[in-house]
Amino acid sequence: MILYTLRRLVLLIPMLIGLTMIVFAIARLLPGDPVALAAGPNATPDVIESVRQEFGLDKSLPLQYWAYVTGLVQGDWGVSIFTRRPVFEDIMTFLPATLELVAAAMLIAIVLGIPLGLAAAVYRNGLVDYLTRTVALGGIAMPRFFLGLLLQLMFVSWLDILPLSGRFPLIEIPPEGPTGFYTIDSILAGDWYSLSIALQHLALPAFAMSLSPLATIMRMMRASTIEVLQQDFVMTERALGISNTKILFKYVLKNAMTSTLTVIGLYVSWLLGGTVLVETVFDWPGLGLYATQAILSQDFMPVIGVTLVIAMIYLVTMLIVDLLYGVFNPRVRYT
Amino acid sequence: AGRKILIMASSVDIPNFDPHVATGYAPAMLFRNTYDALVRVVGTPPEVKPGLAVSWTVSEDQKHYEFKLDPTAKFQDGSPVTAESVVYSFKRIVKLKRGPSWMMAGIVDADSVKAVDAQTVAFDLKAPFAPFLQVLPWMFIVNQAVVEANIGGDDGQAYLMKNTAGSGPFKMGRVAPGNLYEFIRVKDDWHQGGGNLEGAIWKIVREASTERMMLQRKEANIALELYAEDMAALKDNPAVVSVIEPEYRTFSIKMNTAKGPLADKNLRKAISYAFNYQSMLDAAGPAELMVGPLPTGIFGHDPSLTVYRHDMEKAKEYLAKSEYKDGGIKLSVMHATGYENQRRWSLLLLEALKSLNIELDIRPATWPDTVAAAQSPDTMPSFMCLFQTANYADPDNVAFAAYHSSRNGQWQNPVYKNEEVDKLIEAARIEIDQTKRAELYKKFQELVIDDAPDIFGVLEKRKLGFGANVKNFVFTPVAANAIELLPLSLD
Amino acid sequence: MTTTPVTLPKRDQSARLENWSRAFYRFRQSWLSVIGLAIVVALVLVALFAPFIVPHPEHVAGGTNTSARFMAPGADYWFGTNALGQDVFSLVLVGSQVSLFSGLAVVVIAIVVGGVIGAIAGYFGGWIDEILMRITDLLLTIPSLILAMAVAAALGTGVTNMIIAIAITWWPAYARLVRGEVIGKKEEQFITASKALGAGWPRILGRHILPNIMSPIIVKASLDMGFAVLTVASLGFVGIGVKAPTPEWGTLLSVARADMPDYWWTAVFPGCAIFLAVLAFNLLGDGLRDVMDPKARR
Amino acid sequence: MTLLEIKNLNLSMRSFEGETQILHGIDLTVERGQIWGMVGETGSGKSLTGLSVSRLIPPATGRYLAGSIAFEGRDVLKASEKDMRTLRGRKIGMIFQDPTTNLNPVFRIGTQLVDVALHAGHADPTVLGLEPGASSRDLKKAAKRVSVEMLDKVGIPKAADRIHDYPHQFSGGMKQRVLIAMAMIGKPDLLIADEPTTALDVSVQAQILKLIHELVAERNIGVLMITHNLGVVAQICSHVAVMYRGRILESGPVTDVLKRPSHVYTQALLNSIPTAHTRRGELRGLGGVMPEVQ
Amino acid sequence: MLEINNVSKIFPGQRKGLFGHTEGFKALDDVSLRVRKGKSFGLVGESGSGKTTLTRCILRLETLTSGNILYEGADIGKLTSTEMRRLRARLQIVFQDPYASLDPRMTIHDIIAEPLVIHRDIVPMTARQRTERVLELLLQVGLREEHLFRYPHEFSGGQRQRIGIARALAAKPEFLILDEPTSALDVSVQADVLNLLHRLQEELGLTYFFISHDLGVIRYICDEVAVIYRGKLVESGPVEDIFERPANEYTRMLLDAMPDPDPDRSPFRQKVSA
Ligand SMILES: Nc1ncnc2c1ncn2[C@@H]1O[C@H](COP(=O)(O)OP(=O)(O)OP(=O)(O)O)[C@@H](O)[C@H]1O
Ligand SMILES: Nc1ncnc2c1ncn2[C@@H]1O[C@H](COP(=O)(O)OP(=O)(O)OP(=O)(O)O)[C@@H](O)[C@H]1O
Ligand SMILES: [Mg+2]
Ligand SMILES: [Mg+2]
Ligand code: NI
Repeated sequence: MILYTLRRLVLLIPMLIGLTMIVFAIARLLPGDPVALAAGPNATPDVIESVRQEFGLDKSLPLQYWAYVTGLVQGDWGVSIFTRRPVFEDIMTFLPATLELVAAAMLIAIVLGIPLGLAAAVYRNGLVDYLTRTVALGGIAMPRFFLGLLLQLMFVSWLDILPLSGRFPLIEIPPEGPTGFYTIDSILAGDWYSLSIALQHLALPAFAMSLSPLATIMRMMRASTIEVLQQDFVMTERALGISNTKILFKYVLKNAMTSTLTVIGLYVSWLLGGTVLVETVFDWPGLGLYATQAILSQDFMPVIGVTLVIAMIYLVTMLIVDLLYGVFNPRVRYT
Repeated sequence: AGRKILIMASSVDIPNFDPHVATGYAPAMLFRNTYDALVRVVGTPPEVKPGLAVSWTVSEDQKHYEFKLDPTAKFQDGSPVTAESVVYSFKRIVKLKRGPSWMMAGIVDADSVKAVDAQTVAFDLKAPFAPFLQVLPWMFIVNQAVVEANIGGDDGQAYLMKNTAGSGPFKMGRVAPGNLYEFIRVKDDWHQGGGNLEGAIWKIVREASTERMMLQRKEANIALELYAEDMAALKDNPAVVSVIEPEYRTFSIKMNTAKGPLADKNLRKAISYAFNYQSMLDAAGPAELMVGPLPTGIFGHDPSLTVYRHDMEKAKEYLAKSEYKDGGIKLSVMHATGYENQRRWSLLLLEALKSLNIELDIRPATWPDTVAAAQSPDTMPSFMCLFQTANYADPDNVAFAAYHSSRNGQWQNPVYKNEEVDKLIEAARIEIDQTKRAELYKKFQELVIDDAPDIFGVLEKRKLGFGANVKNFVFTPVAANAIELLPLSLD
Repeated sequence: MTTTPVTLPKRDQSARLENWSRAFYRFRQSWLSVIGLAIVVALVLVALFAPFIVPHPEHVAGGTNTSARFMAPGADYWFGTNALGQDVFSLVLVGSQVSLFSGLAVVVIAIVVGGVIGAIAGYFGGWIDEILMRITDLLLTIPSLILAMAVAAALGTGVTNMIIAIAITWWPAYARLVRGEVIGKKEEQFITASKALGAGWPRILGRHILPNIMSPIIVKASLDMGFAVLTVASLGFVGIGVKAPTPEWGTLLSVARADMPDYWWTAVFPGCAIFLAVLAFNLLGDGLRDVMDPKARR
Repeated sequence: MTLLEIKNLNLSMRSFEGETQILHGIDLTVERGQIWGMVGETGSGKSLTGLSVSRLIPPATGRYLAGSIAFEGRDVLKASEKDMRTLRGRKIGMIFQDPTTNLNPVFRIGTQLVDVALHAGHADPTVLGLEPGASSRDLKKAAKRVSVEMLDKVGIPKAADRIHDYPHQFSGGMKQRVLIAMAMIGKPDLLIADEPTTALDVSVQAQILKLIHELVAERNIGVLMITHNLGVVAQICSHVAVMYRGRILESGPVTDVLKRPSHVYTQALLNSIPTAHTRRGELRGLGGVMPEVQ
Repeated sequence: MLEINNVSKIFPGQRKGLFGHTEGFKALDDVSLRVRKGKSFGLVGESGSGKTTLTRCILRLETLTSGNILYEGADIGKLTSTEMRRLRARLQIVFQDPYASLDPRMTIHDIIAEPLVIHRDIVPMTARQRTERVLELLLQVGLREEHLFRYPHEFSGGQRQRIGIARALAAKPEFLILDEPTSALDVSVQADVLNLLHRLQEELGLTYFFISHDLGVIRYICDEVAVIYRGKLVESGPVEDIFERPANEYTRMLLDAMPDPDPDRSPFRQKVSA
């Protein structure tokens, strides 16, 4: 298993090289010229030219790529042409916010989705089934930004029980810690007040974001549970007197988890790449906003950097998912 | 809650703190509060007030200026503000050729500024320049010692990008790019008067509706980018004060006068007549229609000019005179992605063109695309939607930036070129006699209107929302949302 | 061996009919699916006939009426009017065209591209599989919204480009799905049987494997129809969607978000339309899954 | 007391075509020490009869129109689900046809065995060789021990090690034996085995038959074995019932039925078996003999 | 007619570590046998002993590790793909699992007609003629006209088995491989199938390669028989010889384990009554 993990990690390298090439090509072949904008309005042509040189954009594409990759190897992810801040630094400030949001959303989705899916499968075509499916489908069917706005109207404007936006009250100092997750950092610091504040801020965006994975996990769970429930061994287990709860939560659950795991893995990357809308509505200072801003202003380096980070997280998630397959299914061999 | 911290909600980031490099109103807000300039502008119409300089003299020919610095003025590190630093700052602006340098291009160069003594600075202009004092508030003075200590290979650009070295009443606190910027009132500050603010936060908020809700919930004290619909919603809220003021910000639809069908003046006129200005005004929210190329109320503007208004008969008449008698062509318009009003006006343009049997392709474009498209007549679409904000309260700002042919290729004036117009702008620029100057601008306006290079649109009023507890705000129509914090107080 | 003269039987329709009735029976088991089907049919009809039935066709073409801005829903304007005085009802009705059409186009393109690549990779295996799947993986790792935005930025905005942009990010999922199914199916006995009979790979892939893996694809496609409508809406939200004046639900909604809550009707009706469409396709997909699932015991 | 008494069992199953009656008045009595064979046409209802004894047909699909199934005098069809749980595994053991699909693929053999043993032990600790009222820790220990013993008994070599294996690491015959062990671990009084040896080759089949036979001899339990291999019936069963289209055509001691079949269908079945003496082309089959059923 | 010479088949092991492989699995080990025209050849053996693998090798669905297979003197392994296709028209197989080998989404008509469609260059027919041929086959195997447009799942195991046989016969082959064609059937249906096969052999002169677990069936239908154990051929010869005078230990064990349908000869009987 260690060998397998190592081999997978080694295989990541060619993947990442391919990835940088594709993303680089995409980013650089876009029309439009950010240099004129970066130089500022009223910049004279020679200033524009000097900015162009400063960022090496006057060189040929392969040369630019080579410069980028050699920089990358040394930990230099390039510099934003607009803010001139190092991309890596920026990503590191935005990433924890996004990760915290995604993690919270996934947590909600998993913790609610799996039991609801099980319940829907057990009471198939019954009231519980219809109810959970309708609610879940409702969650999927709502555009996320619209859902976000509605949630804000409801919980903030009318009920006034949750904060409107952001990660932490503006005039207070957020908890600091090694993870950059306000929730975890405040737990680590034993700061329960900060924790409750952070959780309040997290609640709405995480919920808005969790609905679609929640629904998918739930339906996946429902489908695979139904399938597992029809397997012969369930009949055997029942015939030999094992209680229904035990069959469901021990024997069926583990079988049904495999396909659900794949979905969970895929959703992590999907959420990471799709936080923009929720982040916009809730002013969540995360990677999605950073990336969107960069794309709209054709700021190459951040776009490439964000893509790389997300791709790496995706690849690692998939590796973890694959390793977890083995936990849930002994027939999977790490070869 | 006892702390007097003012929160401003805005959608615009502050990517660069260097006052000689960055532009835009969000950086301008930062500069206005962390740096000082020789003078300030306040009120409507904008009046020049002392800043670092307590007094100044102007020579007869308006080419020689002398400023006396406030002896109490000191930088945030405690060192006094000297004439040396002022000279250093101006030299840096001229050298870098970025940020505000264009405003005094050809007027001030490296050897125009001299320190007469520690407290006196003298300027020798290359040519008389009427709006000189209006330009000065944007020339911020940096602390020479600090910059020199962090000079690097780029005149301290790398350092000043993330640090401030000014004499302003506020210094930077927390900085979270893309999220918030905190300003902290400097202790033992030399500025006189001022409100009770202990600090302020510039919070980046993407959605206007969120800005509004923050204001309603008192999570923000000032909302800077509100739509007309937001203002309507806030109207009856006792906790919110709406500020709706005219300012020198024009919206016009530029036409590609150099290439394609719109090079035909008659067609341009036909379109100018076909456009429904009233609908534009309706859709714009609080605004007034432009009368000619200059913003209403600015020096030299002539409110009695005859301009294009919706008139289908005339439109048909001019269309008949043009090469495209029956329309039947397809034009394109570019507007900024995500600007709702620009999208609406593009739709109005579509409607107008349809009445002339002309098709229109509406292309939302990102700002870099717009800037890039403006670089040549070949890439410029038939129409381009543009807002322009006056940086200084002088007609020269708009006239030079938007209609002088030397600016071709810049987004403010991608293609328009008329030698007569150029001459008028240049003459007005160095004219000292105010009546003569007004005369020149009147001519200029008439000429441009006749040329119809733009569809002169609206002057949108500045729409700001204030919490009722914010006191002492005075509206200034230049860079109106670059709020000066010093005078403000919170109840 | 005797060759008795035979009379050709009439094609036994009853067997086919029975199959259909069987499928429909399973479908009917869940009334949610029936509702889904009904809504989808209704939406398709609306999309087809919208241009002929809308009360204000001129607004659909970009016409405005600023003297009637922000009228609340009423007898004249069933869904009210927007900031330009356009009839929201007309816009929403015609908006269904783009939303449904582009959803369909995206899904079809994704299925065709992903299906072909996945089928080839799965069937031939080996290095062909390896190469095709690594490319697929690469595209999967690039965040789809970012890719779509980049494509839209590169090709410009507009319905066609938007469809291409979304399809580019979607086909890998189908490629993976189809590949997995093909790998599963190609080891089945009846494939071997057909091979033993002498069938070549095009016949095996086309005649035997593809019909047998259609059900997960159709199910996914019906669910994706819903997601496509949402994605189109999302792209509209970040401003790279459909060109004005063509009405499209997502753009209508995103443009109207500033009007909330005072002029709620400009946002709520397009929002409801999206909600309804996505819901309907998902319900339909669930129903289809039940119909196509041979393991469904009832 | 009679171990199992099925009386006039009528069962109908629901499907999309509507409800069809599958079992038409099944009567069957199994005493201790008897091994009943159940043979018959495919789809005649043998498996459903077996499942009915443990009441494992989901109420949504199956409906009992009439009849009763008495296990040691208690009517299974009227018992509560809780009572049924005490019967299943503990009193009635079941072996299903296909060894591969009937073992949970993602759990160790041991886990599955121990759970069944625990279930039986909770109801009656003596099954695991403990005093009544034993602590749950003791129960767990005992369950583990008994599981290993049982595996050993069904002939799995090195049972203490193999208990940690997963089903896929076992061959078909071994898995079949695991299933048998699971069915027997609760020391049931009735064993229902549904085609336990189909798909096995004759030598493995012989081993398993031997094991079942030994159990009956040892513990005096009753067995109901469903199969379509008349050879198997002839070898191991004491009694046999012949089913056709949901009815029992005839039943009785094996020697009577197989030697002197009274029903044409039974005769036809027996004629269908090729023997060493059957000449090619002369195998009779049903040969158009179709017992009339209404 | 069919000659199998020293055939071995090793399935590659699974990948292990970065480059290594586990040891391969030897499914067939030096198997040689001959099938004569117009006769039935039986193959018996433990489950997993390589019987199905051998049939797959004959049809070139697996590549041989070593050895060769000659069909009427031509080496199957050396045929071009066109020649192989031609050969497949003459050499047909009925698969072990009747249900799995029928495409669930094709009608019976399409399934039986498939060889005719694939080999339309060899057996040119119009669509109408094909349908006639299918119908003829259907009647031959004892199914009826109304079954023509049904799907496989609507048939019972025995019927499916017969569909498989009809398909195998469609292109008029000369050699038929039957892999446990009766394993899923109850004895009465099994008898019908066996009778059909016998009739066809007599009418059409077919050659059978017959695999079964059921020794009674082998004895009934075959002329010659071979016993395979763990991939190795342990014994082969005429049916009577093998059944009456088994030379090999494993063969003897198999014969002993054969359940006897006569209750009086049960090894358990006495104990039960005692
Ligand atoms: N879940 C079900 N729903 C509807 N009908 C069913 C169901 N299960 C079984 N049947 C029907 O009940 C009849 C008896 O099935 P059963 O499984 O008892 O047959 P069997 O005698 O065990 O046959 P085999 O020898 O093939 O195992 C069959 O005709 C079958 O079609
Ligand atoms: N593709 C494969 N890869 C690896 N091993 C295989 C493969 N196919 C078959 N085997 C192995 O080869 C051996 C022979 O298999 P085969 O299917 O020929 O057995 P068989 O004699 O037909 O058995 P049965 O009577 O159960 O049908 C088995 O042990 C099987 O596990
Ligand atoms: Mg059965
Ligand atoms: Mg086999
Ligand atoms: Ni004969």
